[in-house]
Amino acid sequence: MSEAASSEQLLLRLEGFEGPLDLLLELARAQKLDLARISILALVEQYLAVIEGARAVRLELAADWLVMAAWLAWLKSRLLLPAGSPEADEGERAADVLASRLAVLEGLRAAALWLGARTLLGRDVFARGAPESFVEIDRSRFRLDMPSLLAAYLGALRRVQQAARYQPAPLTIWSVQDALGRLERLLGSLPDWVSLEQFLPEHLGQPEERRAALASTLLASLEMARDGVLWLRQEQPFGPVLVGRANGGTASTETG
Amino acid sequence: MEEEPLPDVRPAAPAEAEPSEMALRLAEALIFASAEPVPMRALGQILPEGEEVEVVLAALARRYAGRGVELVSVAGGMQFRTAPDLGPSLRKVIQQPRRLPRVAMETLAIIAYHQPMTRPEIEALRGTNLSQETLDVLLEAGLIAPQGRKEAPGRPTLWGTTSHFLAAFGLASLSELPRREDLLASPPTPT
Amino acid sequence: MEEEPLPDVRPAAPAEAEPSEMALRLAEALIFASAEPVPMRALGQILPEGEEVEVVLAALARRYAGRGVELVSVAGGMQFRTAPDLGPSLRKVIQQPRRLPRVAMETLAIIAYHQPMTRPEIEALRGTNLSQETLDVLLEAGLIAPQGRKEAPGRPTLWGTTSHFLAAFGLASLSELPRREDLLASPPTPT
Repeated sequence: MSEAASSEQLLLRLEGFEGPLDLLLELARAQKLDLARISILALVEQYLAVIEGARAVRLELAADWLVMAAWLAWLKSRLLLPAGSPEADEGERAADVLASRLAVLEGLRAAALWLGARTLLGRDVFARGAPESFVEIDRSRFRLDMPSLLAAYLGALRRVQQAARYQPAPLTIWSVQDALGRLERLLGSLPDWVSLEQFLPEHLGQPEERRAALASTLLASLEMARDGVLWLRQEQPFGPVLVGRANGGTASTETG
Repeated sequence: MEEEPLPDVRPAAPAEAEPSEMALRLAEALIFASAEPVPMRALGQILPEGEEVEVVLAALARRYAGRGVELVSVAGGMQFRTAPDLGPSLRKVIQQPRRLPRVAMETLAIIAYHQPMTRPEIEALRGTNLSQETLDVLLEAGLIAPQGRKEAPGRPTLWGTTSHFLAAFGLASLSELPRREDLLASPPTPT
Repeated sequence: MEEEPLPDVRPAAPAEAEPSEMALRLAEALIFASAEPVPMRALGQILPEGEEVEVVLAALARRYAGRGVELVSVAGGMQFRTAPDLGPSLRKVIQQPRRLPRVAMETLAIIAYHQPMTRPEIEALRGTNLSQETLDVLLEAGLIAPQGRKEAPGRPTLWGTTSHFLAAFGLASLSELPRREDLLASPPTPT
């Protein structure tokens, strides 16, 4: 078979090759030589011939084919130089690199063949088709540990505390009823006109509590004034409200 | 080393013809490798000419009798199955404990610290309703149990933790629970 | 039914003891039940106290020698498989996975020998692009898997073979892969 003819055949099968190295490997094998002793120059020329042929028939070639062709053309130019020049040495080294890359690939191809020739599970031998599982998943239990118990307890306490903080602080409310009682009790010992504030209970802490008690006492005094138990007097707007005993002192007799 | 030392134990089936070793091996391999039970018809197709499917299966079943794996006839055909008596030894139970829901954990903690207590007392402490579901989860897990009834109107059930609760949390006794004061060592100071 | 009929055959055996029938059955059942190789450790866990895994396995392998199903040591564990000589008959009736194309086989070989390696490294070795299809075929077959990322710019994924790769090709470990030099020593003779 002539070299041209074999190139023709390769051209027809070009699409079947896995990239330029694959083709080079095939060409090298066609030389029927140990890969260590193949003629890189011959290989290069064959490759370039195939690419030329592909171009001639306008075969779409992927970029890596053309990149390899360009590199091989460069390599060829170096290999054709008389030995001894730096450029020629460069070419020799590049040829060695190419040869060793092909050798590695050849080794891997042999490994792939070796693997393919193994007794293959699913092709030559078969494993159990209906495996049985003895594994049971038990999800009935709970993961319990002290930290989460305590964290939950603290969480609950804190939440309850927080809820409590939103409630208005329990005020000591001096109700109108309380004020009525106190007014009636103190009215008997009243010497003369006395400021309404004198009737406020002792031990009032918060200012709000004091204001609330003042309001209750005022309401109580207004009620008692309406009933005629006492008189109220105010000299000027926002001035002190003065309380005086009504004539007759019925208040003390009424409350008994 | 002795190999199959007792030919007299394995009674050579008398009248019935012994199937060929190849037929036996093929049936064995096919039933082994099939994902589904192997119908008689499929066995007939693969067995060498002149082999009776029933005879081959009977011989195969005899081979596996008493072994760790048995040949059984199920709907649709023949199948190998693990000998039933080995199930318990081979069973591997994988515990995948769940997390106790937060509400349940809170309720459990409250009961642990304040037991015995009634459901309304739990609700008062948590400041919210206690769902029956939560109570059921704790009951089913064996973490709480009724501990008598409160001498109060309606005689509500008193709840307390169980000894399983102690075991689950690695406590020797309830007194090993950290003291409340220690838990609240630095209370959020209300300003 | 005779159970352990001959005390003189079984116990008392000196150094290399015959395993108990129960140990044999348990190992047989566990390996038989699994579609994957069963690790030695798993076997050790289910065997009765005092039984040597190796001894049990040796006895089990002897029992199955020459049968339709065989005991093999593969991918670091034990597996029952149909006898290789039955493959052609079984292939006709048992569904098989798709054959791997040549590119996939070569890529698999590259990964097997050079793992862990990145996709660009595979491509550099082959001198051409690696199609996504090829990678997908190997991934779907469970033969390769990502094995972390390379500490390099872009942190590319590193690929390696799986334990299923070992099982599929009947290898006990990666060290059973032949050296490539040995493979090339006798090159495929061109006719």
